[in-house]
Amino acid sequence: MLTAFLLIPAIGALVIALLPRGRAQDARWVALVASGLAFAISILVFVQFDRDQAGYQFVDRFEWIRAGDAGFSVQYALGVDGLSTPMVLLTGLLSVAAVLVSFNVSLRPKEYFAWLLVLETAVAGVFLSLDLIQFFIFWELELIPMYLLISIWGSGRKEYSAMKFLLYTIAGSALMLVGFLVLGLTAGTFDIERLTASPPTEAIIPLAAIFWFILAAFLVKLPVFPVHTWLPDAHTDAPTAVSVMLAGVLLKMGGYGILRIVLPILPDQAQDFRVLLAAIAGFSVVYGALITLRQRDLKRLVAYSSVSHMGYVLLGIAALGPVGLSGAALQMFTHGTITGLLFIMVGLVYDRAHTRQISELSGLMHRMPLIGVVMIVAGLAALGLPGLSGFVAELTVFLGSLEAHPVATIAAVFGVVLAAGYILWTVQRVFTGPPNERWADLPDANQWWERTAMGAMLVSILVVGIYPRVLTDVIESGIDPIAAIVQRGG
Amino acid sequence: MGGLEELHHIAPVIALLAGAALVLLADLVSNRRTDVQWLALLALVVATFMACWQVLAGIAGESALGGAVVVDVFSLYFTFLLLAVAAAVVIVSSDGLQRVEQKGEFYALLLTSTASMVLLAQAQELITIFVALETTSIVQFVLAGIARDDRSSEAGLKYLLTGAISAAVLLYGFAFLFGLSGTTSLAGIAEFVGTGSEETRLALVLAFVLVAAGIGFKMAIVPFHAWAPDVYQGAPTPVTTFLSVASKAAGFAIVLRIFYAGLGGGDTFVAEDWAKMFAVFAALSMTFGNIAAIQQTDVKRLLGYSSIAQAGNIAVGLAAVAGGSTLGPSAVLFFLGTYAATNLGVFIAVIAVSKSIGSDDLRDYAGLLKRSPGTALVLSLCLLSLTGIPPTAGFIAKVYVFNSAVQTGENWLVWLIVVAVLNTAISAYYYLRWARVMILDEPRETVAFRPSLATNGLLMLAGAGVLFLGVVPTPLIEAARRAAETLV
Amino acid sequence: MSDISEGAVWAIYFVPLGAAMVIAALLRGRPRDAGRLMILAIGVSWLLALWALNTVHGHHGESVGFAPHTWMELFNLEVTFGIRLDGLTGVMLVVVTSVALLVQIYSTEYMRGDGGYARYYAYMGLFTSSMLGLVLASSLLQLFIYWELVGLSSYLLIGFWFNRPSAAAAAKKAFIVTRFGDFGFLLGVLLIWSKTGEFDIATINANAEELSAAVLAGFTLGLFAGAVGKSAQFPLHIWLPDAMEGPTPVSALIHAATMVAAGVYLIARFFPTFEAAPSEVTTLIAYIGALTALLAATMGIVATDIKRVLAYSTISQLGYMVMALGLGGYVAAIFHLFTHAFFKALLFLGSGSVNHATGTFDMRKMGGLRSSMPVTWLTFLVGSLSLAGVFPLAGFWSKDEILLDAWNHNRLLFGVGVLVAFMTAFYMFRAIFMTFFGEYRGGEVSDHGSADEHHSGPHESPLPMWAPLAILAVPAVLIGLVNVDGDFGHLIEGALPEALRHGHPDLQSVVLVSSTVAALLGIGAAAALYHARMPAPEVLRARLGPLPGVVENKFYMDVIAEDIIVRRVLYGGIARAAELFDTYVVDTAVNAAGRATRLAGDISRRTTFGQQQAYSSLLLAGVVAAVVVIFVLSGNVLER
Amino acid sequence: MESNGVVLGFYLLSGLTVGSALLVFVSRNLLHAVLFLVLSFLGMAGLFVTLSADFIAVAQVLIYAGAISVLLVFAVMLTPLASRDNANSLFVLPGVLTGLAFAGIVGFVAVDVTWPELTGDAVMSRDFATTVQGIGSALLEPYILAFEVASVLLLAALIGAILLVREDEPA
Amino acid sequence: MSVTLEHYLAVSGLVFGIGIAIALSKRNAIAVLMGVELMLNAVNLTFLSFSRFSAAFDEASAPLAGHVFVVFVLTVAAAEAAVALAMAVLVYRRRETVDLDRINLMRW
Repeated sequence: MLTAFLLIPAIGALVIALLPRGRAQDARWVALVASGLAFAISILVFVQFDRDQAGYQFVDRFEWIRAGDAGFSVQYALGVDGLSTPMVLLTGLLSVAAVLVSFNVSLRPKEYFAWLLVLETAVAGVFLSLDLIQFFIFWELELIPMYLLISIWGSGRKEYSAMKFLLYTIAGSALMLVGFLVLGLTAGTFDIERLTASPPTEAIIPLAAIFWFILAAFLVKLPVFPVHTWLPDAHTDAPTAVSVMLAGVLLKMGGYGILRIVLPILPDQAQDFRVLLAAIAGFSVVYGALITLRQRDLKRLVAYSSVSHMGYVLLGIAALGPVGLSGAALQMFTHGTITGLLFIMVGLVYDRAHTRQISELSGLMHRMPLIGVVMIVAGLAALGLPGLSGFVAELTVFLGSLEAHPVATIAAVFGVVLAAGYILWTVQRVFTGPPNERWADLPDANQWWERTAMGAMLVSILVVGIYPRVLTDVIESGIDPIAAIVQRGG
Repeated sequence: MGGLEELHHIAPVIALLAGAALVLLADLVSNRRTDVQWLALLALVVATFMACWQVLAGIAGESALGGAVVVDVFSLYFTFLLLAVAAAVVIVSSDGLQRVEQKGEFYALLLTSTASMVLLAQAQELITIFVALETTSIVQFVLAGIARDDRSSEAGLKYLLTGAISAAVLLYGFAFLFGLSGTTSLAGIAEFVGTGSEETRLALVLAFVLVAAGIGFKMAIVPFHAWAPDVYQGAPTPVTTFLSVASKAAGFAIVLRIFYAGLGGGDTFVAEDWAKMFAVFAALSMTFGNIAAIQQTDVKRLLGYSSIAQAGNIAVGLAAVAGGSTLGPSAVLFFLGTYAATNLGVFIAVIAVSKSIGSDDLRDYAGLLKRSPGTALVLSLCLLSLTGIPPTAGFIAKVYVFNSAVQTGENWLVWLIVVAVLNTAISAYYYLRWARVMILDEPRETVAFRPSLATNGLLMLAGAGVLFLGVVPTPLIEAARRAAETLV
Repeated sequence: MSDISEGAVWAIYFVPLGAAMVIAALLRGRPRDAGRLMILAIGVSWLLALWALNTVHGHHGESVGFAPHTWMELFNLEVTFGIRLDGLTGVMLVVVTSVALLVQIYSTEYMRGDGGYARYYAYMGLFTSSMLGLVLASSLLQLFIYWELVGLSSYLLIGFWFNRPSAAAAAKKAFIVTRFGDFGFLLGVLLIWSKTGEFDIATINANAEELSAAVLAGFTLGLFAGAVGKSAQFPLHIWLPDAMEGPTPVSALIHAATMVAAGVYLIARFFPTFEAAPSEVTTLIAYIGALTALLAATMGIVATDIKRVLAYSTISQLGYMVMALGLGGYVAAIFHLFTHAFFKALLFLGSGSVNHATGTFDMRKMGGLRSSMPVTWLTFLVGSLSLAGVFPLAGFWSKDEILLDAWNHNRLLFGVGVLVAFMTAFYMFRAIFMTFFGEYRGGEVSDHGSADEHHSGPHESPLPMWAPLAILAVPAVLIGLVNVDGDFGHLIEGALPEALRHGHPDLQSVVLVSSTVAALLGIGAAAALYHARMPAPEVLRARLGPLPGVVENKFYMDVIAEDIIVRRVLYGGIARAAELFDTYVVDTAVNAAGRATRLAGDISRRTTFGQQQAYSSLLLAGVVAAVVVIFVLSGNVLER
Repeated sequence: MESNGVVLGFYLLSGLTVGSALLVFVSRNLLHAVLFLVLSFLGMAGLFVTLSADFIAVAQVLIYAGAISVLLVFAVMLTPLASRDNANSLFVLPGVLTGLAFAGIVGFVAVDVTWPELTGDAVMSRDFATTVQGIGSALLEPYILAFEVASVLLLAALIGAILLVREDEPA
Repeated sequence: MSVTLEHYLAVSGLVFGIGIAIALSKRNAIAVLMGVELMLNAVNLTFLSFSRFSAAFDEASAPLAGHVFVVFVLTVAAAEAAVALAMAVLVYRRRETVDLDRINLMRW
């Protein structure tokens, strides 16, 4: 089943590639069907996931690269646990949304949708992989579609941004490979499950070095200060759907990686560096929020707010307790939907007004009430309003981390105040105030695909906000073993 | 000894040399250019059959001709590799050698060079190694200069002078090996090294450094690399292709043979010395090659630097030395296999583009995707492979070679790998910039073009190979592993 | 009457919420139906609230136990939703639903013709339910959630006329300023959970004694920070005057009777914990309350906008309540909250009625409305008297209880209280004289209502508007009597543990006298200045030098908060520094790394400069270097 | 190697070889340099004789002092416009230093290493009286392949050399 | 006083070094070749002196391998010289110089 989840978008991409030239516009339908099917599978996985059973489920596994005694056996191994199931669901949901909001792409649509689907496969692969090398493959695989999507269909300094994204990620993940290889040598396997079961106690290089090698890649991806500067550029110049995927899913690969690989395999090092991590996290939250306040471009604003919000993920992780870790996992999911939705809304505004400069926009609420309302809801979710999903996640993070890192947590809580500042101020400047004649002719979100995408995201935000047990039960089953390992380590 | 019945051990070599002679003869009688090409191809095919027959006949592992040569999995691995590369070069040379008049001589020399490289892979005795190596080299000097224009002749002269000095250096090393061990056979040398003492250590060190330098020139690793960009740029592109793939592979083959069969691999008291030497060379190569390539706009010169960097990557496998282990060599072999497919793809595309638009300037690749989608796609794929991004062969190769280094359990190798992976990030910049130019930039001219059928076919084959090895690497890894195991 | 069932209590909360949803989903095109539905829904809630109060009364104000329901469960983090129904809750339920009901009725007329009529009722429903949820909450986190939702509804309602930049700005300001308080509140929530693993209010209160002083101080200060924000205490009071940008019924409901009282309610809810906390905390609370009361009263004296006068008055009265809580006057505070809700709602609705007639809130443009708007005039007078604390109106009783607590515990604060009582009477009657006496000074064409009504000068508002005024006037007069013999106190003290129940205190004549005198003096002074004009206020003002200017500028608090702290320090200073740092240091470092690499590329490719012998030199030098290094490192050459 | 004559011969011939080699370096005229080179080759041949390598000595005279020198003279003559002076390039210093370093390293190694060396009578007993025959049979038996390949090499070099210098046929 | 292996090796080292110095510092390509020839000569001397002196040989005839090696070196040197000459002539024809300082069409 997971293989199907992985393959369906890839097959979709292939079908799109094979479409005759004249039917390029059909690419979007193929993409919709493919991502929709994948989404359906992800829902199925989520529903059927046995919350009471520990370990990985729906495992597909075979030996992929066999090199005899050469110490290089790589498996194709897919599986989900309580940590990856929400991520899979998120991937499915956001992919559909990304396809939907791209329905009006007219520049080279075939390639566009094909790459979008490849991106989905790559990201899904990261979340599903149970083998370090396989994980790394998917991790790198995601680069190509992202790079192309930004640099072809983006705007502004798109090539600079795409290259920046690419080099950052490659440089970050380069050392990760070293870490993986050393782990593989030490444990004699790249299997994450087996590595987790018996974490190495020593290696040929200091375990702390391995820890930072691997962590570096994830911190870049999250991203946190000071390795975040690729994010605003990439987001600003990326097309809407790509921003959605980037903020919604790709950033999560960083947090996911820490939870799935770094913590269970190197728990002692995590304990050693927890204070530093928390400091980075707390600083990122406040720093990101402060810079967000200053942004004049809507998309850049949302991008910087991501830096701030992903700091919560790291904070939750740095707490190293079950609640904090769960909070991090929750925050990954909720930030995915919330920021994804925010990017969709910004994209819709941009589609219509052809500007993202906050100073040029005003009183849009009159012309596009639906967009305005959804944007405000998303914004409120982002600033942690109860009843919406962001609150649950942030609260859990804070509850988990206060004891361990009071200063960082207080800083992070203050970040919430700042979030209220930049979000409400933005809403005030863009949507409220007297209507501007210049925007008098702009239509509201009037296409079914736009409404569907908005609706789906909104539902997920509301459902998790109102009834978080939908997610928390699953996440608890996933975090439980990780937390147990980490705490044993301490 | 020396009976004719042992000649089947070098059957592919003989087939190639006979082919070379026939090509020369045919060139005299036939006026049609394609005839000699077909003939050269035929010779390669026959040689391939011979090699297949060697496999099937089960003579692997036998040495012959007074212990001069051996047929083993290692030699067969390189035989097939070299024959494939030569065949590709023969095929593309109809597009890439517009400027060369003497086609017959070209093919004959190409076949001769291939033959001596195959022999090199089989050789296990210093004199044979030396003679085969020099045959290869001297023929390649001529090939580099074969276009006889300013650039080509300059490339030939530079290559020749560097090669001559390297040969002297190599020979000096051989002389010390010979003097110390009293034999020219690698097995005999291995015996000596295995029982070697500290008393002769310095001489041994001097010898292997000299040998490494003499062959390092072939592999184009820093600091023996400097000729490569000039020669790559100046030589006709098919020759560059041959140099960057076949000649480099032969260099690695003979280095492996000497250091493993002759110097006893990782089991001797000097093993760590030369392992660390290669590690330093590898680190220098990668760093220099990648950094110097960043600002290049001539694609052939860029590929020259790139090949230096890749040689560094491969040399990681040379540094990955551990007692009784053949991980390093198997990584080298596997990397060479994927590198051959990848670099062939790149060069074939360069040849196709160069023929159609008459330029090797990176900026003229702008918008290639619109002008020749197939070429652009395969070239991009190969560039990804050179960078080491999945799902291409280059990715698996890099991971495999890095892993082999880590698997030795030596922590200084881990730091070498750290250098290597950081270099990967640097290399991404120029490889992907090239891909970006092709895919994203607006073309200066919009005239579409299509490479010739043969070139196109090869291109697709290379692309498919790069992908195939990226997704199903196990067979080649297995082959490389078995080949490496025969070394010790 | 039997005890109320849990389902019915929940219904108090859910019915308005459901109605709001129905309106949002179905009735956007049918505004009148929306209004009727909401009135019906809140009416139901009101009836149920009365039932609940009755039930609580039957239990002598002690908690009627309902088991909580698990909302979220993660490891040791269990968040429950439940109902805590005791005297305090019962009273609050009735206050909220009663005022809300009347405000809804009032709004049918006040908001008539507004484009956002249905939206208004949806927001109102959302607010009412959130407020009820807040009151009902049995767990601290649940309370916090509704606390935030109340803030949201307040944000929406203040910014109801979002095309006015001032309204949008005020809404944002309200939300963000209260968020600063919530920052503390949330930290308190986090702290208490970290230390006890509990959210349940009753449990926290019961075990408060066992916590360390530091934790208690942190927790209570956190809660108090939340209360400071929501109840507009110094220094976070600055949002409330601006919040008057919202529709007047909203101000009546939210910024007078209910939401702003939530802060007081919060402290009262955790009264046992506060009592257990170090005395410095409660002292601080008392002084903050007193300070707020005093400052707000001074600002109320100079305000010219009738609604702002009421807003400052609200702040001031909330300061009273907070001060009372700080002094341990649990009953007094809640009692004052209770009475204040009615007469302040009355006053706000009255100002809305005035506005409806004149189209302005500026008292300088009013005057002489006594005759044209008799009901409004009379009810407003009743409300003002009650607020001023004139015997025997409601405000008298509750204010005296506070002053009594002050007298018993802290004479300085008692003095402040009396002074504030004087000022309260003064500014209220200043408002009355400016509004209802003298000549009509023209008003202004309303920018929202239907302007054609005003052509013939101001006249009385229609029935749906004055009827609620009239109805509210009744409790404004009489409700104070419920605690004359301590019944009310008994009821709400049921929510406290036995040890903290004090029973009904005896009135002290000195308190009665001083407060009454203060009120009368205030009224008299107002009459002298603004009715008899001797001396004329302008003259007095000139004598006082710069002081009135400072007060009129709200002690420059807004300037300090918005211009200096937010705009200069935060936005222009820290955030700008961070942005510049990001652009010019972090990102530049990254780009510089790229540039350095390219430079290295240029340098290193120039090492292959075409001279063959250089290449060979390199080759041979490489050999030499390798040999020497290996000799030295492994050959032990140097040691020989 | 006890005979003083041999010792004296070694030093004389070494001096000749090294001295002429130095003169090749120092000489201002390229043709003079070639002549000194020939002298050095001859000295080297003499050294070979002291090592009992009479066949190689003869071959050295024929091939190096004869053929290769002639080739070099031809080369010099065929490039008339190129500077005849044996000038130094930009890389004198690195060249000389590297050369010195090499000589130093080899000398150090020669002295430092305890070679598996024959001395005295053992050296004398190694009889190279029949080197020609020995070399001949070695070439035909163990080294037959190298021998054949060398022929290929010569042929290829021949073809290559012709290929490179052949005048272009008029198109 | 006797002449030993060390002496010969030292001479060979000297000649090799001089060869290197010439090959690296003469700007005429033909002079460079001369240097290379000296280097090869030095190698030959090494081979022959090892043949003469080394005790590593286990059988009587084996030392001749050094001689055989030298024969091949001579052969290769001749072939190399021929090709080098041709190359020099070719370059000279195109460029009218064999000055390595000036043969730098391809650089950077």
